[in-house]
Amino acid sequence: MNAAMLYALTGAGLFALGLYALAVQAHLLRKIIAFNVMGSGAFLVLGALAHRAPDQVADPVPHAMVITGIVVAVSATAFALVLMLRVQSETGQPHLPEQPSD
Amino acid sequence: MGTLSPDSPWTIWVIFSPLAGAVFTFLWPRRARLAVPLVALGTVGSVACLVWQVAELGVQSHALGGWAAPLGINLYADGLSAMMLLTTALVGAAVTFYATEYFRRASETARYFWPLWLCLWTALNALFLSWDIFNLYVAFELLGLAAIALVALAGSADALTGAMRYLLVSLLGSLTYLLGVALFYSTYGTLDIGLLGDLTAPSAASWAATGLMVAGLLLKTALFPLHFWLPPAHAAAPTPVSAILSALVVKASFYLLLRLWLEVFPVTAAGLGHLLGLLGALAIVWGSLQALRQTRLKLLVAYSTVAQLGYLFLAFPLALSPVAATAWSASVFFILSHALAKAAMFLAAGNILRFAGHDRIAELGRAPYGVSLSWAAFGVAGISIIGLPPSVGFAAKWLQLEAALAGGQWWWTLPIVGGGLLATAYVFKIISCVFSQNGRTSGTNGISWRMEWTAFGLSLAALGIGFAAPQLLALLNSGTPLALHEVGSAP
Amino acid sequence: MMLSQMITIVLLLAGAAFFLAGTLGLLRFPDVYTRLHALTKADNVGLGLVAAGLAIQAETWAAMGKMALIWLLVLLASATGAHLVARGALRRGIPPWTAR
Amino acid sequence: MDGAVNAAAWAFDALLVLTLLWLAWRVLMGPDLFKSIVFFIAFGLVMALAWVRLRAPDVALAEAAIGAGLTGALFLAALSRLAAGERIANAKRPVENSDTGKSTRPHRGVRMVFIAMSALFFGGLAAALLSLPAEAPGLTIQVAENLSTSGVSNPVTAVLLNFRGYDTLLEMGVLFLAVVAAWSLTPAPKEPVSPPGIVLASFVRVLSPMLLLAAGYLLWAGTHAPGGAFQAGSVLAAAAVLLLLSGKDMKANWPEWPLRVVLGLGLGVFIAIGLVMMLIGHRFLEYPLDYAGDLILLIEVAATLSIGVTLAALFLGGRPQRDERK
Repeated sequence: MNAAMLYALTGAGLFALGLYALAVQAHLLRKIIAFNVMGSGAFLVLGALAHRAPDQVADPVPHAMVITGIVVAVSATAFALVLMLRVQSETGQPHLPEQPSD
Repeated sequence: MGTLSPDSPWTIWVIFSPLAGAVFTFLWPRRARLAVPLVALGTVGSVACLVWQVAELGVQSHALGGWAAPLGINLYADGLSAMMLLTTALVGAAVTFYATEYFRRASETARYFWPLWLCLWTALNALFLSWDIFNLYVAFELLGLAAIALVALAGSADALTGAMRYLLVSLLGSLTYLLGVALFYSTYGTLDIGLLGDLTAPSAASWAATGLMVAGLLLKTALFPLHFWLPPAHAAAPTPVSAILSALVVKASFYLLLRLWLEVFPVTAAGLGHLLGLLGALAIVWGSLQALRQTRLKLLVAYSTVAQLGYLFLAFPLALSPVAATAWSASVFFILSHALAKAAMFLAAGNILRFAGHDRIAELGRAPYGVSLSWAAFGVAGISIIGLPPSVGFAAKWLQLEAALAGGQWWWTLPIVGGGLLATAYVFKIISCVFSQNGRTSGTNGISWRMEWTAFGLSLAALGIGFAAPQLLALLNSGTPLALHEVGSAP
Repeated sequence: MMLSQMITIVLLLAGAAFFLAGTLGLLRFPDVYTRLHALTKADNVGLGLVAAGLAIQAETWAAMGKMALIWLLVLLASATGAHLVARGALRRGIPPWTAR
Repeated sequence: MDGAVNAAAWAFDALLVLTLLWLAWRVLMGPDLFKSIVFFIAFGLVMALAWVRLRAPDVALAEAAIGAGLTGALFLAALSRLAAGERIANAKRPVENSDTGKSTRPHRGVRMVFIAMSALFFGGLAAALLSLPAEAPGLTIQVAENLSTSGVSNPVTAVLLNFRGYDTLLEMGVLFLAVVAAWSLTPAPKEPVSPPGIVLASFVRVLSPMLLLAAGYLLWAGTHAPGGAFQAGSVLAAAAVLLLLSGKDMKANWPEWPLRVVLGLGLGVFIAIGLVMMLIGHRFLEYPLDYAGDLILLIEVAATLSIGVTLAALFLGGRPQRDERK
């Protein structure tokens, strides 16, 4: 195992941690933060795997993809936060109500 | 079409007409009423030209920036893309026409409806044309954000919580999909769907990538039991948005799943295919039963979407036989049929809701007399949803039954026929309102002829386009998108 | 080993020692004001030493200038930051710690 | 000596990775939301360090500026707005509000199920990762071969603005859409801005021109070194956020229409250049060899402005309020 794989596994770990937090945390702000951690994990997997051959120049395509991903993530986060505040002002709480049983 | 040069890159215009429209309507909201019909006309015209190209000249592709794959991104249009674009254009044009009337009074909302809807149209078209799995991720985010913002446009507590739940699901789906993209790229060193299709072979990494992508896309397509987010979001959205979401947006992720299944995923898996079929069958039964239980009109229509989406997934097991192309064609026909019919139903339901001031089914008794054409639209669309001739819905079910019987998998006929019966039940539950006397309406909201005729026209289109089934089948097979994996698909 | 390298090593080690002291202070000091004191003062010196050590190794004057600029900016930013944190704490009525 | 360097690098990587995971845990599971956000910012900065270790300085810049800085600022702003909203809700209904959300965590058994599922997910993904071949089949060579005709010499910029320019165009679309969507939801909340005090005011006065300079430098450097429109745009946004936080009321100073033009500028210029290229006989977004560098710079300047203003507008959290006088 080399350093790139170490970072890739860390990325997978961050994704899994975020997934867990997404499932157990009810507060919407925490869910949105969890998405950001998961996103960082996915980007780390993408970027680290591009780097497996140690003495090569790093592949720029995944780097460009990660930059695109970071910008997309911040856009989605900003929108999600505004939506969260609207939910709070409309329902009085920053959580989603329990799903009506269907 | 004489002036049309055969090699014009209509793929580009299909994407950038609505995007330019989105920027324009954001900058000059007051000019939107003038610009939107032009933009819609331009987009529909470009789609028509592209469809003509695909039908007459075969597959159209465009290497963006002049860089061929794997370095660059290709746009690619074959019969399958053309069918999806055509469906989107038909429903999109109708909904645009409807929305100019629907949003006439609510000015602050209308201001943002147009750029959001045109962004969504852009995203759909971009998605149907993209031939690059990372580019598809970006298009997906564009689609998801636009769709969610449109749901939230209704502004009610239901709409906002529905939108929030939709957002969480959508982001989770995208991230899972992105992880799959990372695995594919690091295994095969390309993002191009065509090149990946040549390279993918069964391995731990490609299986994991397949699993991640399928999971993400199922979440976005709202396949049972991942459908929980769909009914609240679709029902609480403004009427034109409900129509767009149910008719088009969920189909986009199904399209991508179908595309990747046919082109990219290694050796189409028998087990996974059967699982998807089983979930589809459960979705038909569960969604229909839930629809029957609903007491609100829009929620009933939304649950019907959950049920109808189930049919699309029956193709996965049915295609594990020598008649794969028939099974896939059936699914594409279902997409077309359901898009038109469900858009008609939601628009009709929206008219009734606005006219009556509520959508409690039990109290809609007197509503029919004010908006009779909307009720007619509901009934005619119901024919397609149930799958009676001569609708495309019938053609789709017929193809599916044929695939089930010819492929020796008769047991799949049970959900197909049973779902039809259940659909009959819930459509009649609504229609019977016409004849009941206990109704309560505010009766003050007049519905303009445009809104009624749009719903009715769409329902007629769902019925009548069945007559064009042979031509559509020919278009669909341009570039043989459905036949590529027929050999490899046997277990 | 050249003299410049030796100087760099000494400077880096000294810088690290200041960072260590600052971190210890952050962890061990009793209230927000004393912690701020430990953090900003010690770390600014530490960073200055590290920057100086690296500047000696820099190949161009421009690179050296950038190191100096980094240090200056961090000085400014951490001074302002410390001020803001302390002011915020005072406004919220957190009393400064007094020995016994 | 080589062995020692290797071992040190290994130790550093291991430490970095453990720090990342620990920080992520504190971010996700810490009891206090404010601390979680502070930890998130630290997490972003350590992540930037990881990107440096992976020889991706462009990504490191983007992560530090956008991932840690701006996202962190967005979170903090949202948190204080949540608190303000809660105060309003409490004032309306003083009795029933005692639950601040801490009791909403699920039951222990449910949590165990989720832990097991996440662990399973990680296990499967890790197995797939470990099964990958040691050599990465990438596009490094293709990028290097075509770099000379791309108009820029930084490979990442070449990918972002030339080879895969269409991705970036759609991404500008996503940014544009985020503003439209945020504006459609709500007017920007009116927040009382406390006077900044002399220290902050003079700091901002020194820093904001330097940030402008840094943004310009990053933009220019992006053609041949790490940097580019996104990093420059986010520095620009940081300057705007700083000004907003120190009490500059830009909402009043900036009429809405020019603001909208700048928001749409990046996307508009990008589309226009793409279409013009197509109309003069090239492919969409295919730059003629002699003008590639200039065209990319033109797109990047427009994009930088748009990105900076977009991110700052998103920080405001809604559409500009109309003048009440009208």
